[in-house]
Amino acid sequence: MTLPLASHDYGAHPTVLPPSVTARDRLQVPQETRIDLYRRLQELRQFEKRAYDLFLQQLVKGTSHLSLGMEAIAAGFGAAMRKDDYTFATYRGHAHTLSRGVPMAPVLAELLGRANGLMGGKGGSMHLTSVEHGVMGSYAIIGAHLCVANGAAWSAKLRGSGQVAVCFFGDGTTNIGAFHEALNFAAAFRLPTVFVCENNLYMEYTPIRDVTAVERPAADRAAAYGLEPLHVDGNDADVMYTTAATALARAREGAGPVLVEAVTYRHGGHSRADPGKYRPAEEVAAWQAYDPVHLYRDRLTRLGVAEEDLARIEAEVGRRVDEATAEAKSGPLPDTAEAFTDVWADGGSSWRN
Amino acid sequence: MTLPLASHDYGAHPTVLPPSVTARDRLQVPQETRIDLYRRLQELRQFEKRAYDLFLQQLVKGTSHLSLGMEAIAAGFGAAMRKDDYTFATYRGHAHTLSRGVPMAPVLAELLGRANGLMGGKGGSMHLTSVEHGVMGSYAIIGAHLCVANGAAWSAKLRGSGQVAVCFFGDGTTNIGAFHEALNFAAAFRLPTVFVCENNLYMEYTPIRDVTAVERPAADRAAAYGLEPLHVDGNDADVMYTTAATALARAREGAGPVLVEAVTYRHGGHSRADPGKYRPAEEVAAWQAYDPVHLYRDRLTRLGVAEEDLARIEAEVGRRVDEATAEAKSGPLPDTAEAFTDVWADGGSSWRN
Amino acid sequence: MAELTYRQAVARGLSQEMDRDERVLLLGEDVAGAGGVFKTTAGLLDRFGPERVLDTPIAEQAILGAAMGAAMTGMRPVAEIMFADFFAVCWDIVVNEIAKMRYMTNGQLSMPLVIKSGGGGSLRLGAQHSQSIENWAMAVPGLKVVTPSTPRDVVGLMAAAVRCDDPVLFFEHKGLYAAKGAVPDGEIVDELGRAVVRRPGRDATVAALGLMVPRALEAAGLLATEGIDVEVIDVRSLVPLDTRTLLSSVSRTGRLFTVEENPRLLGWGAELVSLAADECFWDLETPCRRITTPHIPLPSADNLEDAVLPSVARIVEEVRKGVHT
Amino acid sequence: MAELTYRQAVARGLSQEMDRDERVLLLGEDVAGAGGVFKTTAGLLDRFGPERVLDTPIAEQAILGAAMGAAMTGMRPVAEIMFADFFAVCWDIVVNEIAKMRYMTNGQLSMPLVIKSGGGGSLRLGAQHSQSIENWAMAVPGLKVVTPSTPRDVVGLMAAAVRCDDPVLFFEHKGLYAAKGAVPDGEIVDELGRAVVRRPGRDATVAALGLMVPRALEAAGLLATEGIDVEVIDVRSLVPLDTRTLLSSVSRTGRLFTVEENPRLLGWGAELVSLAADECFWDLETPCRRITTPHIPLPSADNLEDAVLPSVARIVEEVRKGVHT
Ligand SMILES: Cc1ncc(C[n+]2csc(CCOP(=O)(O)OP(=O)(O)O)c2C)c(N)n1
Ligand SMILES: Cc1ncc(C[n+]2csc(CCOP(=O)(O)OP(=O)(O)O)c2C)c(N)n1
Ligand SMILES: [Mg+2]
Ligand SMILES: [Mg+2]
Repeated sequence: MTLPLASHDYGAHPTVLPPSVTARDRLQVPQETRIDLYRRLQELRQFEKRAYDLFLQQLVKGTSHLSLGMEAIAAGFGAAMRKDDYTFATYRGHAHTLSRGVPMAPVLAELLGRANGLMGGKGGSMHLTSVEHGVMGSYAIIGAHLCVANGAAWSAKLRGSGQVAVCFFGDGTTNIGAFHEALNFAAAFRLPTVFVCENNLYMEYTPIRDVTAVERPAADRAAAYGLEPLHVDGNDADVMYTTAATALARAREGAGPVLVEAVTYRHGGHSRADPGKYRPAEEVAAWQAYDPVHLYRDRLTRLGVAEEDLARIEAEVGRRVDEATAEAKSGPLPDTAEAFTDVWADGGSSWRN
Repeated sequence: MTLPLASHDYGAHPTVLPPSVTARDRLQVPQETRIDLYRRLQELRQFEKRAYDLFLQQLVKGTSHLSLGMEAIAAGFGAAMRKDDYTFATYRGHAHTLSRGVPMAPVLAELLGRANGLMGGKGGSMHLTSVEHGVMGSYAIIGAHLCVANGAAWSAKLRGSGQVAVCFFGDGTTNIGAFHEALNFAAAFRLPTVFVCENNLYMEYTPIRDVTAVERPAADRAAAYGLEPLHVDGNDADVMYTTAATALARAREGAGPVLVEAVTYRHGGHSRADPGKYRPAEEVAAWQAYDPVHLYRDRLTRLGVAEEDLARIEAEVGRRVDEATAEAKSGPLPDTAEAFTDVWADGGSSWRN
Repeated sequence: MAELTYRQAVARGLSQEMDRDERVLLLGEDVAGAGGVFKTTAGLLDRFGPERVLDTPIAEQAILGAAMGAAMTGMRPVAEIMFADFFAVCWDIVVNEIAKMRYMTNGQLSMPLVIKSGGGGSLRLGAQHSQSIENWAMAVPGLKVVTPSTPRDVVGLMAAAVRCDDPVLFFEHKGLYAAKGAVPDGEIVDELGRAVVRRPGRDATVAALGLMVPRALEAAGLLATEGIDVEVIDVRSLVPLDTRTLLSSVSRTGRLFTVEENPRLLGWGAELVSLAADECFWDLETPCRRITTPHIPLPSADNLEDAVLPSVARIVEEVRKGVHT
Repeated sequence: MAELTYRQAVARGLSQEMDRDERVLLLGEDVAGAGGVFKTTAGLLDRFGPERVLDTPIAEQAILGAAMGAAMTGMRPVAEIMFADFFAVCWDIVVNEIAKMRYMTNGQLSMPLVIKSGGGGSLRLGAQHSQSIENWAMAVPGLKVVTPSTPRDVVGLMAAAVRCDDPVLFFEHKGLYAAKGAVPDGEIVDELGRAVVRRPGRDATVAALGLMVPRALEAAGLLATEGIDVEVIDVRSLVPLDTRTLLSSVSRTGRLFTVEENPRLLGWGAELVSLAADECFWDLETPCRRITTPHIPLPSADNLEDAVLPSVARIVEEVRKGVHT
């Protein structure tokens, strides 16, 4: 991956130019996995676009953070993870949730604040959780969930279950204390935690480079925990799939944690309110041109997948997104009594006798 | 420095064997500085011994954490720092406080909880502070003061004062989140902060090695902040003095922060209540044999300082410790009205009108 | 006199103080280039430059540590903690260091700093981005705590906070950022520790903070039509607490209601009620009542959030019921 | 029946539960090899092995994160935060994650964990190692909060905490570690949310917690000689709160005094007084009074610390004065 520098108001920042991705056509990924990866990319892409549309229609409440442009990471890990592995996501967690097999309708319904939402409307976009699918929560305060993922990994190790805990977080998260505590803890106790930094070059509005002592915010910290630096192209689903498969295998066999830095870019702003104007137009354009969905479609075409097969997948996904939208929209508002349930294990919220 | 491994109950840990220290006789340290360093070593040693005696006499209240065996670091930095530089110390801060020129009597009186104590009895052993001498506080909760030191460094930079903030902390502190936040912050903004890790191989009772992903808890993290690893012999006052002088000069001229790891050992337990029995006898013995005070005395003798000059320094310091003890003991208890002062800038503690 | 939004008033207040005193600095995540994620610091980078207005890494301990160290050595920093909920990641620096340092050092160190933060609910942001935590801060000796409810007060209290030699936690209410109000021209400086009677009344004292102030006022208007004449006090400052204004009102009306956004247990109203139950004991005609969010985390769905935050309707109902006890 | 110290009782309680349920784990700084810096976990490493008893780095966020993640996935961890003051360095995981996760996920995740910690003053450890912060925890929905005052209760409440499917903050009082008391043989399991009347009385209710319980009892003994018959209630559990026992006592005696070690503002007593001032309003004969540490950080010198923590003499004086108001 070449990272020539472009400059803009905030300083100098790397822009990925399309590398010779054709060389990656030769990566050892089975054809059916590739089809699966493409389906996932489409799901994540089309879902997020729909979420954005619903936001424009003022149906999505609160905030939401989309993964448009970053889909290859969730697709690759989703395809490589074992059914009982654990996912720990952030507020930018739609893609990671869906990629574990959580149906779209309850996720959309949660964004709309409906009773048929994934958490009945009590969590919202930033806290998607589906324990049944191994999605152990989406965490909206930077840092904590890296430590929490370790706990699930520790428990898996004690139970000898072979499960791995995979924790996704952004570049900005590498500068907070909990990152350091979690990485050292995982390494010291050789926990099966895979830490995945989705480096999209920006925190909310500030470029990561302006406030970070090293060039590669995660990879350049790996050695501080006795780990290998893994710096990969987060826009290439095959790269992400093979990276995920290797990392998971290593963690699963007891070799301790893995730290992956996947470089990517978000097409839109940080959250619903942000048009993302602080980024230079050429930078955005360069990354739009290196779109993970298009890149992968081109590869599949080169590898002989028929245009009509690809189009069928796209159309199918589109239908499912439409159906999920209809289902979500038809959900009733939550009963207000629900606000008083599940504070405690007894199902209620009483703090007195 | 050779660090062969010794093993004990808790795992395998490095023991420093006396290196060929005679080679260090040739370090470029002026003779008068060497005399000054020796005086400081004696002050710190004799003071801490007295503090321990007073503890045995049940006159020292609360807790106290001694630096016996670790004096060379405070001596070296104390001698190299500019009068207006800032010191940020921990609960193990007697030596760093004294080495900035704070008189012994108020420090001892503070340990005794007397009105003539350095903070009038309101802070205690763990919070020694003398702003007048640049001692900007001793901090008893691990981590925070690394961040605070940055603030003083930032302010110095903005004021163009050329001051450097020096922050001392233990090996165990390198695993807490604030360490990471502070180091990155200092490096990102090129602050004149010198971070000094006093690696005495142990946290309270647990060897640092058992819970740390890397061998050298500070030096092996330097690269994560774009810094050079500096791993030095913390028991050699000349090494510490030259290390300090170089680090301070670099920070002062605007080259950004410096991270020093000084390897040392505490002769006693972690705090007053701890006999330190968890350490293997051979390890303790090896380090006792590598005592920073004896090592330095031997060097001065080799360099031609007369035995009687050394003895005079020792006796003089002894006298001053005795005088300080008498002065501290003669102090009255604080007036209980003092408990209600200095919560607020108006001198009082009222929260209502 | 200008009509400003609450969010504009924050920048106006900061600007006023940064103009006056070059030791005043501003640091936080996205406060410079982006002008703040809530746009409360818009324009300050251009006006005061990158030395005084600093975009930081996501590292709240580093941010507050830097503010503290700078305050100890001659500066007067204003640090932003983006959402009040995030105080939890740097609570140690706030409560164990900033709050206690002057005391522990017997007055050797001064801590003239402000920590500004957006708190409060009503924006459907869920349990981790909606908390009102003024009560957390009130419980810690050594911290001053203010929450303005109008654009004018934002300016005046910010100025007072910046000029104060003690650490002040300055809570902005996210639900008020878009609210507009008249702000007089020229310098505005309030005094910390002064509550304001927003509406005089004889039958009951209603003490409110932040977003609950407009709600309490609206409720008072409705209650007036029923013949219940309520005095609404904007508490504004929890520490120092204007017990003179508050308790004299309670003694006069014989009734106290607090309207609090925080969860029920140990909300700031518990302190006020405890004070009234002690010092106004003989004047009370009916039990003191706290109108609060129930003791639950905040849900995100709009109808659920509306159901649990104190609403105008709930205030009306509780006061009516309480007065007729 | 054995005579145990309070610190031994902690290990006994943990042992009882770890024996019973192999999902119970223990982690924290120096809890294994050293048996805890307060020796409250002595012998557990030998008995349960290094897989279940873990010495951690100094990284409180990592510790509580590990406990939380393990609790979410089938374990029942007990984590130690050495001094209660250190909760501030990991407060985010406690209040924003552990406390809210069940609610935010609509009941999908369970949080059966205990965080044990040594709190409280009287040991001359100064402002950063002496705090009583039960009130911080009480203010956060989703946390249960207990503080035992006797060795027997240490065992019973620890067992109840470990068996509870909700997160429990278990505050040990450092000033009581050396105190001895009789502990019955065999399994002891208490119920969370039960206060205990330690001394029945008719003239006033005195509610106390932790180290303040023995002091309140001693004060009650002295007051009895003056003809003031005080009921002393050991609150034990702040969440859930045994309002039945507490408020019925207040209604009966007509007077409430709280004895709190925390600083004055928003101590746990403010909640209790607010409840009493509302629900026992018509029964109160004199104002409710809170006997607390003043709103200051704790000083380290022995005579200063003694002057500010509620003492037996101060309790006697305040109750005497209050009863005769
Ligand atoms: C402790 C904390 N500080 C600040 C925030 C506000 N915040 C939310 S997302 C974000 C940027 C995160 O950047 P990054 O880690 O790169 O993730 P990205 O959003 O780019 O995926 C910030 C500062 C937060 N949620 N938590
Ligand atoms: C946040 C926090 N956690 C735990 C402690 C308790 N504690 C005090 S000193 C200490 C060991 C520190 O070890 P190290 O950093 O190596 O310093 P040393 O005492 O060896 O000089 C611990 C765990 C603390 N003070 N603060
Ligand atoms: Mg990012
Ligand atoms: Mg150490």
